[in-house]
Amino acid sequence: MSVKVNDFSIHVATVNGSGSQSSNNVLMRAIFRMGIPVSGKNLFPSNIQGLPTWFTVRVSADGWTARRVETEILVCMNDQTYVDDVKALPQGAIVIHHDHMNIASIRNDVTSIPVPFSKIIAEACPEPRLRKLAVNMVYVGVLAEYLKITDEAIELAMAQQFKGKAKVIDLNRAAIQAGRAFAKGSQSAAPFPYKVESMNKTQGKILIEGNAAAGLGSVFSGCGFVSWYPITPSTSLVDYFSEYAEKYRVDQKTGQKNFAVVQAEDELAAIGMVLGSSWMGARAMTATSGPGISLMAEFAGFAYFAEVPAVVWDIQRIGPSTGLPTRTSQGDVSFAATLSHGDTKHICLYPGTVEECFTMAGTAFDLAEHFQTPVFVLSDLDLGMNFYMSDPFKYPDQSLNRGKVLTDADQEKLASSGRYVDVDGDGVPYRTLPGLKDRRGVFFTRGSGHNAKAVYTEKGTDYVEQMNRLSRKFETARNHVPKPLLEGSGKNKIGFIAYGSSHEGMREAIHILQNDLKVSVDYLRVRGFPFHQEVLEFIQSHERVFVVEQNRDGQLLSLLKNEPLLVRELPKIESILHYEGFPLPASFVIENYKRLTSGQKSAAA
Amino acid sequence: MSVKVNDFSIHVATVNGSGSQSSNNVLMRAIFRMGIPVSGKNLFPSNIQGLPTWFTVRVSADGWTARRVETEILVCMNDQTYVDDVKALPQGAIVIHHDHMNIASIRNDVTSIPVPFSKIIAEACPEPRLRKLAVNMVYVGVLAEYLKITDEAIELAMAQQFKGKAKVIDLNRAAIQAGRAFAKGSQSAAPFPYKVESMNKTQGKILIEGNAAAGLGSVFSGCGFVSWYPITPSTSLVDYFSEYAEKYRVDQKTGQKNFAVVQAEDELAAIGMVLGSSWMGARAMTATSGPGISLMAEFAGFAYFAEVPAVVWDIQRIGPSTGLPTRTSQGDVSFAATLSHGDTKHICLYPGTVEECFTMAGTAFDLAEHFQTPVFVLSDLDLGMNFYMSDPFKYPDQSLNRGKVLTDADQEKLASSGRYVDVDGDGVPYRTLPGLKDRRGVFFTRGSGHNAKAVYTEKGTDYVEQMNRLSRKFETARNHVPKPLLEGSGKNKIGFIAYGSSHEGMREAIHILQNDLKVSVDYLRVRGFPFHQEVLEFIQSHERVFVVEQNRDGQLLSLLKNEPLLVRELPKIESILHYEGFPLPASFVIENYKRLTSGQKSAAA
Amino acid sequence: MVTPNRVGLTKKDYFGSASTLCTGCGHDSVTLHLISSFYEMEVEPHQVAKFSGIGCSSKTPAYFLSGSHGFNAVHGRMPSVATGAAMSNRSMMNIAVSGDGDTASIGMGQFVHIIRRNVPLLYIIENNGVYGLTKGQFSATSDKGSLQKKGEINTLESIDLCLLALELGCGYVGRSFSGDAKQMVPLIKGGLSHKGTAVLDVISPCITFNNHEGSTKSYKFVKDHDQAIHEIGFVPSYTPLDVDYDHGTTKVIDLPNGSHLTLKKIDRDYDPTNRQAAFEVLHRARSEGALLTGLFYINPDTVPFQDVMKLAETPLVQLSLSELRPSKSALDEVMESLK
Amino acid sequence: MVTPNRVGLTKKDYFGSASTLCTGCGHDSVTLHLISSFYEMEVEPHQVAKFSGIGCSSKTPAYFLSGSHGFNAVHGRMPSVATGAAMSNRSMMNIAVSGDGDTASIGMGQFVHIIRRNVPLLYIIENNGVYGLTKGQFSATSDKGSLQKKGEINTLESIDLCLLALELGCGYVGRSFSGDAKQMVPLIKGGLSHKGTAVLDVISPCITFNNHEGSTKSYKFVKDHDQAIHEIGFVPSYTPLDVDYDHGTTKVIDLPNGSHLTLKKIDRDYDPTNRQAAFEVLHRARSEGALLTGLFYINPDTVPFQDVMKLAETPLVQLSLSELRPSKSALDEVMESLK
Ligand SMILES: Cc1ncc(C[n+]2csc(CCOP(=O)(O)OP(=O)(O)O)c2C)c(N)n1
Ligand SMILES: Cc1ncc(C[n+]2csc(CCOP(=O)(O)OP(=O)(O)O)c2C)c(N)n1
Ligand code: SF4
Ligand code: SF4
Ligand SMILES: [Mg+2]
Ligand SMILES: [Mg+2]
Repeated sequence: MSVKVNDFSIHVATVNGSGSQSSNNVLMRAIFRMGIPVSGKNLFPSNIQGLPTWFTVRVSADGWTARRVETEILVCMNDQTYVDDVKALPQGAIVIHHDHMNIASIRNDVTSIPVPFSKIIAEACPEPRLRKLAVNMVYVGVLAEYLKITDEAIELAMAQQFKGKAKVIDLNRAAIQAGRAFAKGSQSAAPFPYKVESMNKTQGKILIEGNAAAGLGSVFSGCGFVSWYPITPSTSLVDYFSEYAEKYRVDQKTGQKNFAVVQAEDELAAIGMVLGSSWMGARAMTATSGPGISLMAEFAGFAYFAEVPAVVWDIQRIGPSTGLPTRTSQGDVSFAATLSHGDTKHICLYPGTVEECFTMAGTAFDLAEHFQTPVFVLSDLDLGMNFYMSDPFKYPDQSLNRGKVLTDADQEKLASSGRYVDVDGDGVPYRTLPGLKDRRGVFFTRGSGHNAKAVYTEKGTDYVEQMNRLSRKFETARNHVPKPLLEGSGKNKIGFIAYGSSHEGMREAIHILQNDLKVSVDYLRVRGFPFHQEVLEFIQSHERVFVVEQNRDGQLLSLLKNEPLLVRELPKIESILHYEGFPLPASFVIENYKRLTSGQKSAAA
Repeated sequence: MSVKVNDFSIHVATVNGSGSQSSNNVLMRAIFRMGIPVSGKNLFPSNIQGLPTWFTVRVSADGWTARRVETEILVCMNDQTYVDDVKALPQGAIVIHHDHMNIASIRNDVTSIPVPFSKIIAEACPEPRLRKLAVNMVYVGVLAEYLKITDEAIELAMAQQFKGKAKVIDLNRAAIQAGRAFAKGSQSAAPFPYKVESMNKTQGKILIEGNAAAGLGSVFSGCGFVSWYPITPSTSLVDYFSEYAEKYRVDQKTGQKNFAVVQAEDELAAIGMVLGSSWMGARAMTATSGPGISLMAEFAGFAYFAEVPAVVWDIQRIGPSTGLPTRTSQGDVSFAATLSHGDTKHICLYPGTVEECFTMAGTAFDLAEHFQTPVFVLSDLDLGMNFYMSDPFKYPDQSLNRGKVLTDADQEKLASSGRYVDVDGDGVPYRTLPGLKDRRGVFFTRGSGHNAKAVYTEKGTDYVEQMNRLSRKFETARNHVPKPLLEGSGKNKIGFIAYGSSHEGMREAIHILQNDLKVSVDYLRVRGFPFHQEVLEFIQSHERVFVVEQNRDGQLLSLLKNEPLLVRELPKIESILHYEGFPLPASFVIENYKRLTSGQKSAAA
Repeated sequence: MVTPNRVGLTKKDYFGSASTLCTGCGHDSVTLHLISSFYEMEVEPHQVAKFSGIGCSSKTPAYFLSGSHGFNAVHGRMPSVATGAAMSNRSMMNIAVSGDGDTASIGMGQFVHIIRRNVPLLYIIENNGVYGLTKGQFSATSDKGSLQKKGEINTLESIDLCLLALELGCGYVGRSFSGDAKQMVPLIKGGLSHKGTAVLDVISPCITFNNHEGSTKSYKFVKDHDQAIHEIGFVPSYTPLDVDYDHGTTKVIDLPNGSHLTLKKIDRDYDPTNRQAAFEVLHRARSEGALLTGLFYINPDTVPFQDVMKLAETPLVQLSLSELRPSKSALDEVMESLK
Repeated sequence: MVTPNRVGLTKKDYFGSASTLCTGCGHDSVTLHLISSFYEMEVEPHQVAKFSGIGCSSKTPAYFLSGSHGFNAVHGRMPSVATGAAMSNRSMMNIAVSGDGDTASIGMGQFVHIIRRNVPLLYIIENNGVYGLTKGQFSATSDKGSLQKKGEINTLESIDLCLLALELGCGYVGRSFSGDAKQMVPLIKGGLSHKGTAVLDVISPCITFNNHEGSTKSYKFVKDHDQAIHEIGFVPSYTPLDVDYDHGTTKVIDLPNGSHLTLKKIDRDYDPTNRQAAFEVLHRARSEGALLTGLFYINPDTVPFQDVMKLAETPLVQLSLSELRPSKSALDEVMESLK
């Protein structure tokens, strides 16, 4: 058996709250530090301690970072799950496990490497109460030895993970070395079939979660006010915002902040505060997940109708209801797009990479302020809470688009316009901010009927006029949202459409189609709603289109179906839907592609 | 000019809170009592006193009860609006007005009949503080005289309106007689061009608002628990429920009630109480309007996922947001159908007549209990708050469908089944109620992940299994919702689809198309979602389909677009959308039909 | 009316659009008192932000200070909007008007939490014991035993919003009657001068749905039962305090903006800086069915939410891009740490 | 454990599924106390309905009485569900478990209103001062000055749920500590025997996120500061009351189901039927930073919501169609009136 280099996955099964997060991060970062592309997917329970959790490290010289279903190496630290975990392995996999687990009694087509973890840690860690945490470092050591991860890389990873805390590092180092020692002693004659070899493919790259990127992006795009109510998996976005803002947006002398983060009493209050802040003129945002989106429904309609900017990050998790709070999903796509009663439509963004989480933080504010409307940024648990490799983010040096705001200086416009007048023919009116002295520009913001001058009205004609302008405004937004991104020549007959965190799986699937199945396809990644012109054209110009989504009901497709330009195109569009809560693997796309096209082929044959 | 009999409209413009509601009801009921089909549309402001309000009485020997845009007789009691009101009249209309209003200065192609209302009422009503209210009865008297409404009919109407209160009736009678006397004295030689003549077309019929019918229907279908938060235009539904329940569901001896109506602190609490009650095993419902639907979003998803019955009446008004609270709309159709984050779908009913408000109250409970899911009944302000003529409602003598509920007696099923097991292959599981002794049937209801046995789980496969079963359940519901109703042979090329309160306008429009424009069309009234098989077939079997809705975005059509069977049919479907907040008039349908077909004709020519 | 105040504005400059409430509605009197207060306090309208929810009462902000921006939020959720606004522009003077339905039912959660955060604003509840705009249902402040227009008896205990505010640590708590200009105007001015959340529960009768015999929120009932705990006056910062106050009978309270409240004894000694005493007096009144009005409690040393949150003195909305966006080197530093 | 009680059930019959909370979490102790209470009260599990919201605390109902139906609602909105359930089947005994986040933040509105309605249920707040399930943010009951695990100081005033419940007219208000079985069990039994809403605020430390030095909700802090106001005992209806009670030191309170609470004096005289005294004692304790536990207030004569609403004795869910649907002649009468 030859040795596979820099191309395999490690699946670590542990118990939640046992400190395995640090070990896994050290493992992943050490490989990254050796210049090898790597990604980590954390599958954790909705619980603080005791329930099973898994972490998958994918090592890929070619830089594929999507989740893989197959695992080459399994580490079993969890008594509750190891039987099932072992059963799920492909043939020939390697199992590193507690020595009290009898792997052979489960399967004999996998390689069992029993490790006396308890014994090793008892020796390596003098303090009993620390052993429960440190034991996880032992498997890092075992793996490091087998896989040839260098001590230097481990040290760098530890320094970063433990922020240089020497005592903690010493403790963990001891555990790792003990693991290494064990592996060295027990290594068989045959070489371990997987190993890493230094490369330079991560040079200059960063490893970051989408929520960190989004929080950072918000700090750098002038966000002044954040209100939110904690909810998995959105909480870390606000935590990162606070962390970076506390560092870079506090007056060094006075200790005063030029931002505020308010933990609201619930999501209704969170979005309410955001509206109050945006109305005052600050850039304001909130972050939440499904249940919070439901609770924001009433205010979302208010903001749409009264035309108040707001940025809402929805880090999607599995619904309906509480659902599976720690599983990923794209299940709020259609709900967010028309959130609230009555006729409403909201601008939505679909970041697909951590870099886009960073840049779209700014785009969202620009669009919200330009169009004076809420903007929903639909990320998800996979993108938000897992680590992705990326080029460092570019400093955003363009100025902010604060939209059409009139001040006391704008005498002419104040005289001629009115709050809801379509002066420019693009459906986007001019607004003013509280504090304006010129009474001609002072108005009352309300969710009840108002005419172009912002005066209360119950006249049907005024209402229709305003609603039609809102439609026009939305139409204007179509070509202001980020364009879709095309991969492929654009001239193929088959087109795939996907969005958000499906990107990594899609990239890889397209590659496999092209290289292994020899099928040339185009792949368009949609990045915003309303759909950019080019999305419609892509569908029009392809013979067959697959829309890949992570929900049951084909939600993005249901939005596409409302596009008048597409009424004749629908018969050629099919859904590929993945909704079991784990990140989309390329293999799922391939399998479904085969399934959907096989009938066709045989029909053609 | 010939005299038009039993076919005209009277438009009364008054001030809100001035008591004109009683006068208008007496006017309408008196005509009804003469055996002539009549309908009344109340256009009132979102205010208690002082803002303009209008009431339109349509007299139609042929029984057309939809709103008409044209008015033959205008009564001007409101100084604020009479100029605009007069301007909006068709040529030749008659204006009965306060004598201080100068109609001639506005138009001279209408007939002005000045009436010294203040003087008349001062004489007829000795008590000054009652005059403000009673003055409105004067125009009833004037109209009665001109139109030949009999005193007998007026007396019957007053007896009903004022529930036999002699003093009030005397006062109002005096005002009416004074009006009559004035009209008699001032009648010109030429006969008044409109009049009523007794017929027998209202014999045995009732006049009722949809909300009264719905409240009554709920009382008669075993509803035990109602919780709601007041909101126009749904409040009267609960008021009527209470009124009838207080009368017929209270123990005469003990004064104890076998129902409870709880005014909640908001709509989140209202739906929460309903779920608690349904879960316990009672038939429970709430009534609300748009903003309440938004606030119920989170619990709606819970009920869908945890499978708890609930009946929610949405008496739609114009949104988004507070919108125009006293104007009618069908703007919540798509929002209610998929209310909540995540993949959700809800059964919806669309009553189109007052009789259906009565019967669907029961159907809603049957479906909610049978399918263990929330059912949204989408009525609207027009249907809910205006008076319609109807045959008396039939006593519902069939038993209730309480769905698949296991009790301690169901030993076998309790042993073999589980809360969320698809025992019967229809996606509908068996539930049990609190109080069950048999522990095999005791379960925990949660909005988080659960497997077929109702045990907490985070397993992707369990989740997918449950979500797919929910889809199957929804598919089963398709042919359990009320069938659509067809008018026409079904063999025409052109088909119209409409629903809810559009029915009256549609009926008339179809008649006009057939009789005046000589176009034969079919008209299908959709009554539920998911769409019954026959809805899909109707579309498939027509060459051109118009979907008539009272919203901006063509919401029902957007739901139709998700039907796999219709993907090839969409190009032939067009929307006719009326959303200015007034009830749909037939003329709007005709105009739009002409507009949409004129291009075609000329193209064909 | 036509005399300009020291910022050059006449009373008319403090008007709003014409009221569409019922003739005789208590809320319209509150509007008048607000107009007088702002005019007399010489506030420039553009420095004021107005907030409300939904209800007849919540329409009030449209009827005063048309020179101020106003935000008519959704039902019961105004406090959150006001919080976001106050945090974003701390230079504004904030006035919020709500109803008993808007506050004590659907708005209870947000009411509690705005007080807890001590967001600087004067929060007036135009309390009529009913839902006016939806035609007269009982609200949560309707007294037990009070009669509805159609004769129904309220069977639930009322919520006393002053006691609740006190319990939650509110630093300015008062009650008044819409018909009592003399008491209301100084209470409003004091509330507007306060640094944190000021709650003013104003009995403001609904003439259409709750002004009948048997109602405890009718004009007649309130007039018959209203007992002021002191005679309250407001002395603006630019007027020297009268040195002749009898300190035995008149208490003077210094407000943060240099103005003062004067509280003249009526029947009893009452110290509104004694929170415990406020509880006692109000609990006693409640159990006796007495209707007390006046300033129950004031804590002039309260710390507003912006200071609790260490917010910069400059309002957030006045910060420039260069202040809001950290430097390139900051981003570089972050990127470096992620490598 | 294996001794059956008089309804033939052993303690094990009152267990639920295995807890998935952190080892040492205070909530698991509350679970044990609940199991003991139901077992000792000899309640048949099928006669109990369990309710909760969302949070670690709200998972509790899964861990006791697996023979009872339970409803794990959405976050903060459990009181409404319990209200609807209680109205529909008045024969059930209702137990609700919530957290401080679930109750005092998102759930504040519903908490206030269930108390106001006096819906019969025992409402336990497992109060740890943080949001456990979302990893340790401060909750609204976190004391001002208390430290977060990462060192952040809480800058806002806490909400005292007992004082709030008292203010809202709650007829059974107590506080305890999850570690104090001796106090908690009688408090639970008393609450379950109460006719209206009973509120029990239980300090239940979060071992993972709020058990450090500087936290006022840690095991250590609570143990060091806990002052019981009396020694409480529960005497079931079938056990004759000990005639030897010293009436000078022990108060006996009769509960509606024939059982009794006995309150033995510790340091001070305390009469839990005196609402005013409860306010005073609790306000004083709050200002002194003292942590009192015990039964602060009880009103045994409280009227439950079902009676306020004149609900039939027979639970609604037990009514047959013929009782629920009025006769044909009733409909005819209505139709006649509409002609
Ligand atoms: C979410 C929502 N629910 C219900 C309503 C209907 N509604 C409008 S005002 C109001 C009550 C107002 O009562 P209150 O705040 O006391 O004001 P008042 O009219 O008595 O001054 C209600 C229930 C609404 N607008 N929004
Ligand atoms: C609408 C909604 N928002 C947010 C959340 C996330 N969430 C789950 S539990 C919780 C707080 C729980 O705190 P607490 O009630 O004190 O319970 P504890 O875990 O501390 O016992 C939050 C915010 C949610 N589930 N639903
Ligand atoms: S209904 Fe009542 S509260 Fe509303 S405006 Fe009229 S009097 Fe005022
Ligand atoms: S996180 Fe805290 S509250 Fe949650 S289970 Fe662990 S110890 Fe208990
Ligand atoms: Mg009110
Ligand atoms: Mg907690």
